[in-house]
Amino acid sequence: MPFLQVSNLSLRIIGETPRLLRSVSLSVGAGEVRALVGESGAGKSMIGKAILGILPRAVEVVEGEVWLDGQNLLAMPPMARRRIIGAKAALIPQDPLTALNPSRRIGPQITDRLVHILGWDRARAESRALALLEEVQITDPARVMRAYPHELSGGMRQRILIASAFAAEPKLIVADEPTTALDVTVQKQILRLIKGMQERHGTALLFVTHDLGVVSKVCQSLSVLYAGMVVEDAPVRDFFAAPRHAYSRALLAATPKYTDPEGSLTPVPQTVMDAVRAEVAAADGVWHG
Amino acid sequence: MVDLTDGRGRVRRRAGVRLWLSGLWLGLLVVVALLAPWIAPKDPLAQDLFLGRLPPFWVAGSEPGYWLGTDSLGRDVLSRIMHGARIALLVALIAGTVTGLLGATLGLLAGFLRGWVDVVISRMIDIWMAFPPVLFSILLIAVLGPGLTSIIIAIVVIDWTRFARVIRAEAMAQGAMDYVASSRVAGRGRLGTMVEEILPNVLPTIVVLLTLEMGIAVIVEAILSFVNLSISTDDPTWGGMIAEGRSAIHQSWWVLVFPLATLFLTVLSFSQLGEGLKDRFDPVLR
Amino acid sequence: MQLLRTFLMRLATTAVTLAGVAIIVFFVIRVVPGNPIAMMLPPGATEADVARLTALYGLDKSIPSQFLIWVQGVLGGDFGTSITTRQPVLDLVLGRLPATLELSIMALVIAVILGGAAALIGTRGRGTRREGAIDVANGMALSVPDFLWGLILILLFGVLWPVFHISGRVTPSLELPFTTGFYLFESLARLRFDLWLDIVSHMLLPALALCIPLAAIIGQLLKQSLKETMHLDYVTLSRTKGYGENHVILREALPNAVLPTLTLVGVQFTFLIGGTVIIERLFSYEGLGNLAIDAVINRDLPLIQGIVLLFAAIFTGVNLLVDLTYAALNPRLRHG
Amino acid sequence: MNLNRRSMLQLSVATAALGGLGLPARAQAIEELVIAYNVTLPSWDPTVGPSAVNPTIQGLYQSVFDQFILQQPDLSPAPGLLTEWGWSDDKKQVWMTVREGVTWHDGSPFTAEDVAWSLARVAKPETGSPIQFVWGTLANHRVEGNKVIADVAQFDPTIFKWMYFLTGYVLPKAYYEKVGAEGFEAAPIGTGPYMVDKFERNAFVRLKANANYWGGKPAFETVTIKFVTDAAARVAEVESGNAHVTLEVPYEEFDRLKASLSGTAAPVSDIGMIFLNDIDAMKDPNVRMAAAYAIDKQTIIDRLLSGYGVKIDTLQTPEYDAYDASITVPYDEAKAIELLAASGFGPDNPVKFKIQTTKGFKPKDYEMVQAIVGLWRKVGIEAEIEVYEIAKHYELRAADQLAPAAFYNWGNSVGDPTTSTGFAMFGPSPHSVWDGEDLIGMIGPLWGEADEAKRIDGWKAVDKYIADNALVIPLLQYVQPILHAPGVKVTPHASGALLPHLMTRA
Repeated sequence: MPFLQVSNLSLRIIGETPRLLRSVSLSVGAGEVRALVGESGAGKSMIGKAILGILPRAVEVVEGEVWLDGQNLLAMPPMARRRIIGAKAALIPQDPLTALNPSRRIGPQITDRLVHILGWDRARAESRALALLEEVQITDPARVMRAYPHELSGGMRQRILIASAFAAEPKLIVADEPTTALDVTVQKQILRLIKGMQERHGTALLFVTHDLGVVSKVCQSLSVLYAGMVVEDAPVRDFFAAPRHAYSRALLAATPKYTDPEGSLTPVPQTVMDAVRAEVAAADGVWHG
Repeated sequence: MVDLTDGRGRVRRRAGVRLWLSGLWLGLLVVVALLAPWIAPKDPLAQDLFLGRLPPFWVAGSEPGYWLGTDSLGRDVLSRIMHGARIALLVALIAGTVTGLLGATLGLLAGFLRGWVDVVISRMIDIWMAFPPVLFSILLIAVLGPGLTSIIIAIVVIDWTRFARVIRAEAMAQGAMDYVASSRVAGRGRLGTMVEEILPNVLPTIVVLLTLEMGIAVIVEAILSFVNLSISTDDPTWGGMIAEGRSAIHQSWWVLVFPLATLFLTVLSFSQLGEGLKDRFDPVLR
Repeated sequence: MQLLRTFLMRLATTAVTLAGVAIIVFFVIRVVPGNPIAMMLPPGATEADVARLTALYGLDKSIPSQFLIWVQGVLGGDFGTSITTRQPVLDLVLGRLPATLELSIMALVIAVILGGAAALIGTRGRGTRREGAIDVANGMALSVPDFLWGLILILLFGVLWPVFHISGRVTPSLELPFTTGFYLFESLARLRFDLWLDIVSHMLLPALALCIPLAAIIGQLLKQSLKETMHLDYVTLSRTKGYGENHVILREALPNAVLPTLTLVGVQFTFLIGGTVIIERLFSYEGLGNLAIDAVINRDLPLIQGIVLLFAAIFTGVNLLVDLTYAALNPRLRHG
Repeated sequence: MNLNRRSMLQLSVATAALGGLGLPARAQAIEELVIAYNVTLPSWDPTVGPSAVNPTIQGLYQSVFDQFILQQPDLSPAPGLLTEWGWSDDKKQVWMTVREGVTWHDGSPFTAEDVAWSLARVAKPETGSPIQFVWGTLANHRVEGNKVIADVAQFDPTIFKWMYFLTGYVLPKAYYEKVGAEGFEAAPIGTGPYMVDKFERNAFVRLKANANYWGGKPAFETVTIKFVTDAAARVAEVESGNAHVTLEVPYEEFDRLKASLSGTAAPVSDIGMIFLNDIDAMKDPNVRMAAAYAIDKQTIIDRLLSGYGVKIDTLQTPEYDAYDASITVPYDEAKAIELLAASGFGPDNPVKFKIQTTKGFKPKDYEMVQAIVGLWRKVGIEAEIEVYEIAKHYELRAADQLAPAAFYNWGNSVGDPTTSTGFAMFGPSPHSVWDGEDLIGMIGPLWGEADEAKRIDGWKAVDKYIADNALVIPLLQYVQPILHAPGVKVTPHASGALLPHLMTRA
C-alpha cells in the first residue's frame, strides 16, 4: 500500500445534497511528489484538508477512506488521528501572512511540535529549529527565532513555515498552493527550496496547485480534479505528452507554457466545458449548476 | 461561494423567534397598560386592611378575585402590576426618546462636524463616563426631588452618553465615505448633508439603542424606587412593589415575585428586541 | 518612546476628566435641598444654634469660595471632614475602598472564569446545540442588569435555599488578625482558610450578581473573536501539528482572540465597579457604594465629593490600565 | 467525561461546605454574645456631631460611657455617676454629688473633676455640641470635694433630665486632654459596663466586660455588636444563629420567629405623628379635625403593625410625666364627613393637600401614610403623597416649609412635656411648624415654671387645646421588637436603647 491512500472519498456540506468531492481516490507513495491540479473551487484544497483532518465543521465525509502509513484515519477517534497526523504529516499553507500566530514568537511556533508531540527537550528542539532555519536559507536564524511574525517579510515567513513543516521529519507534506500568495520573483526560490528539502529529506509531497507550470517542474505524477471528481491520474511526463481527459486537454491548452511565463491565457473553450459538465452530471445523477 | 464557516442560518432563525417573543410580551404590556382601567380586576389604589397579604389564587387562604394576592394594605397585586405597566412604559417611552434625541444629536454633531465641537462633546462624554451612574442618579434625584419628571430627567442627563458615543463613532465612519464627499461637492451645506446623508444611515443604530435604552429606563425607575427615591404617591410602580416585597419576603413572597418576574421579562424583552433588530438591520454584524 | 508619549497624553486627559468630575459634583450637590446641619439639631435648638454649626462646618461661605477651599485641600491631600462621622473623608473612603475593590476584583475574576468557560465551551461546540444554549444564556445574562440578578440571587440563595450569607462582609464574631482592609487577600496570605471561606461565602452572592452581565459580555465577545480566530490559517496549521482541540483553542487562538475582548472588558469593568453602589446596598455590604448612598441620604457633602471623585479616579485609572495592558500585550504595538 | 463528573462533584461538595460554614450550633451555651444592631456607629464621641443626637445610637454609647444620671428601663432617673443632685433653694446654683470609687477603663480614678470638665466642655460653643443651648445655661463649673457646683445662668427646669438624655455623658478629662479628639476616637474609654476591645468601622465593635463596673460586672464577658442596617439581613442573622439578639425587625418577622426564638416587644418613647402646617387647607379647623377623626389608628396598628403599637391622641405616651388619659380623639368617619361638608367638601369634591412622609425610616411609615390617605379618600380628602428623606424633613421643618401634612416620628426618652409638645408645637422653635399665636401664648410661661405640679398641669392644658383643635395628629407610640436566642434574657429599656449589660443568661 502506498504511504497515503485516499479511496472513494466523498464530501458534502452538512444538510446539502450536492457533493464537494465525489468518490475521489488518489495515492502518494513514499518519497513521491504528486500534484493535485484543478481550478479554484474544484475541491482540491478539500482533499488536503480531509487528509490532514482539518475539514471545516460544516463539511462532512459521506463515504470513503483515508489511509496514512497503513492506518485508516477516518475510522479513528479524533484525538488519536490528530496524533498520527501530527507525527507523520505536515502542511505547508497557502498564505504565509496569516499562517503564523501573530502573538507568538517564531521559535516556539517551530519547536512546539517537537516539544509537545515528540517530547524533545527544549534545547534540542531549539538547535533543531536553528538548523532548519539555516537550511531554508534564513540569515541570522537566532534573531528570527525571537522575532514576531509581523517583523518579517512574506518570503521569510514562507521559509519559516517550510522549515516548520519539515521539523518533525514527517513522511508526508501537503503543500497547499504554497507559492500563490507570493511575488513571482520569490515564487521560484520557494519552489526550489521545497523541492530541495523534499529531496534531501525524502519526504512524500502532495502538491496542491492550479499551476501546471509548477507541476512540470516539481512533480512526478499528478491528479486532475474537476467538479469534485478525479478526472485524470497520470505520471507528469505522460500527462504533458498526451492528456486523456477533455478537461485536462482544455486545462493544458489554457495554461501558459512554463517556458513562457508572460504568455497569454487561453480560456477553456465553452464546448469543452459543456461536455465535461454532461459527463459529471451523468456520474452524479443531478446537476445543480 | 458557499460559506462553510458555521451554521449561520440557524442563528438567524433563532433571532426571529427572539424578536417575536419579545415583541409579543411588549405588545401585551402595551395593551394591558392602555386598557388597565378597564381590564384590571380591582382598583389598584383601593385598600382593605382586612384583606392584607392574601396569597395568589392557587394557595390556600386566597380570596376569589385577587388572582395574584394582595399586599400589606390589601391592594390587588395583579391590578397594581397592570397599572404599574403604564408608569413603566411611560418612563421607558419618554425617557428613552428624549435620551435618544439628545444623545444622538450630540453624537452626530461631534462625529460629523469634528473640530472643537467634537473636542467639547468628547470631553464631556469622558467626564460623564467617570461618574458611577447609580450614584449619579441618586444624587440627581436628591437634587430634583422624587417624582416621574425627576426620574426622566435623571435618565436623560445620565444616559445620553450611551447614544452619543456610538452615534459619534458611526457618524465619523459615515462621514469618511465617498457619498458624503460627493454630496458636499454637489453643493449641499454641512448641516444639510448631516441630516440628509448621515442621519438615515445611522438611524437603524439609533432605533436599536433606543430599544435598549427603554429597558434601562424601566430598571432605573426600579432601582430608584428601591432606594426610596422614586415616584412617591401611592400610584403603583413595579420598583415600589419590589421594594415592599423585598422587605416582607418571608410573609408574602408574591408581592416580590410577580412584579420582579414582570420587570425581568420586560427588561429582557426590550433588550432582546434591540438585539433582534440589530440582527435584522445588519446581518453581517453577527 | 511611542508608548510613553501615549501614556502621558492619556494622563493629561485623565486629569482634565477628573477636574470636570470634581467641578460638576461640587456644584450639583450644593443645589441638593436638605441641610446636614438641620439634621443634627435636637429638640429645642434655636436659629443661632443653626448658624453656629453652619459656620463650624464652613458652610456659611459663598459656594465659589467653598470650592476654592476644597480644591486647595484636595491638592494637598485633604478631602475635608465628613459631617456625619467627623472623620477625615480620606480616612473614611480609604477605609472602605478595600472592601469595594475586593468585591469588584472577585466579580471580575468570576466573570473571567464564567465568561471564559462559556466562550471556550461555545467555541468547542460551535454550530451545535451546546453553542445555542450558551448563546441563549449569554443573551439572558446580558439583558438583565446586576440589580435584578441580585434580587433573584437573594430570593434563591437567601430564602429558598439559604446557603450563602446575604449581608455583610465577614462574620463579626470571628477573630480578625488583619492589618489591611483587604480581608480576602490577607486571609489567603496568612493561610487562614477558615476566614477566607467565611469571607468568600459573604462575598459570593454580591460578586455573582455583579459579574453576571460582565461574564456574558466576555462570553459573547470572546466566543465571537475565538470563532473568527479559529478560521485563521495559523490555527488550522496548528491542528495538523497533532494537538488536541483544547490545546489549539487555548494556545493558538486564545492569545489573539483576547485582545479585542480586553478593551471592551476594561470599559465594562468600570460599569461593574459602578454597579457596586446598588449591589452593596442590596447585600448590606459595607463598601464605598453603601457609604455613598448613606452620604447622599445624610447630605454629607464633603463625603459625597470624596467618594464620587474616588470612583471617577478608579474608572479613569482602570481605563488607563487597560490601554496600557493592551499596548503591552499587542506585539504589533509594542514594537511599532 | 468521568473526570468532569468527578470534578463537578468535588465542586458541589466544596460549595456545600462553604454554605454550611456560617451556621454555628445554636444549642450551645452562649459564650460570646453577638448583637445585630440596626445602625452603624459613626463616631465614639457621644457629645458632639449628628450621632450624638441619634436616639438609636445611645445604646452603644451607654455601654461604654455612663451618663451623669442613670436612667432605669422605665425611664425614671436613678443615682449613677451622680448620686445626688439638685438646685440651691434660690435656684441660682446646681449641685451634684459624685460617686466615689469608680475607675475609668484605663484604671485611673474617676473624680468630680471629670464631671465638671464634661459639663463645661459642652457648654462652650466651640466644642460643637448640638445641645449647647441647654448646657450653656450652666456656668462657672467648679469642684468642691466630691461635689460639683455650677451657677445657673438661665433657669431651665429640665436641666437634670438632660443629664440622662442626649449628650449627657461623662468623658475622662485627663485622658481626653492627653490624646486629643482623634486619639479618643481611636481608643475611647469611659466608666461604662463595657470596654471597647476592637472597633471595625461600619462592621462591628467588640466589647469586653468591665470587671470593675460600679454597677456590677455584666453577665457576658464578650459582646460583639455587628452593624446590620438591612432589616431582612438582621432577621437572617438571628434566624441563622449568627447573632443572638437583634432589634427593629419587621413585625411580621417578629411574629414568625418569636416561637422558635424568644421575643420581647415593649413600647418605647418614640411616637409617630403627623405635623400640620398652618397653611392652605390646614387653616380650616374643619379640615384638620376631619383629617384627625378619619384615621382609624387602631386598625392601622392591628393590620399594618401586627398590633405592635399603642394608639395615642396627644404627644405624650403613658410613660411621660404629662400624660392625660382623658384627652381623646376617637375614630369617627361620620363626624369627619360632616365636618368636611360644613366647609363644602365631600368625596365628590375633595379638599386637596400634600402629605410628606419618609419611606423605610421607621417601620411601615410609608405604608401607614398610604393607609391614611386611603382612609381620607373615603371621607373627601385627596392627599398627594410625597416621599422625602429625613435630611430634607429637617431642613423643611427648620425653615417652616413642611407640606400641610407631614408624617414624622418624635423621640423623647426623658418623658418631659417640654421635649415633646413643647418643642414640637411652640411656634418660635425651629422644630415647630405651627405658628398660632394662641398656642405660643399658652406655652410661653411654662418654659421657666419652677413649680413642677403647676408646670405639668399647664402642659396638660396645652395638650387638651391641641387635641380639641387638631393642631397636630398624634398617631401611635412605637413598640420595639427585640428578637433573641432562648439562651439570653433581655430587659428592654423604654428609651429604645438596647443595652447589653441588661442582658443575662436565661
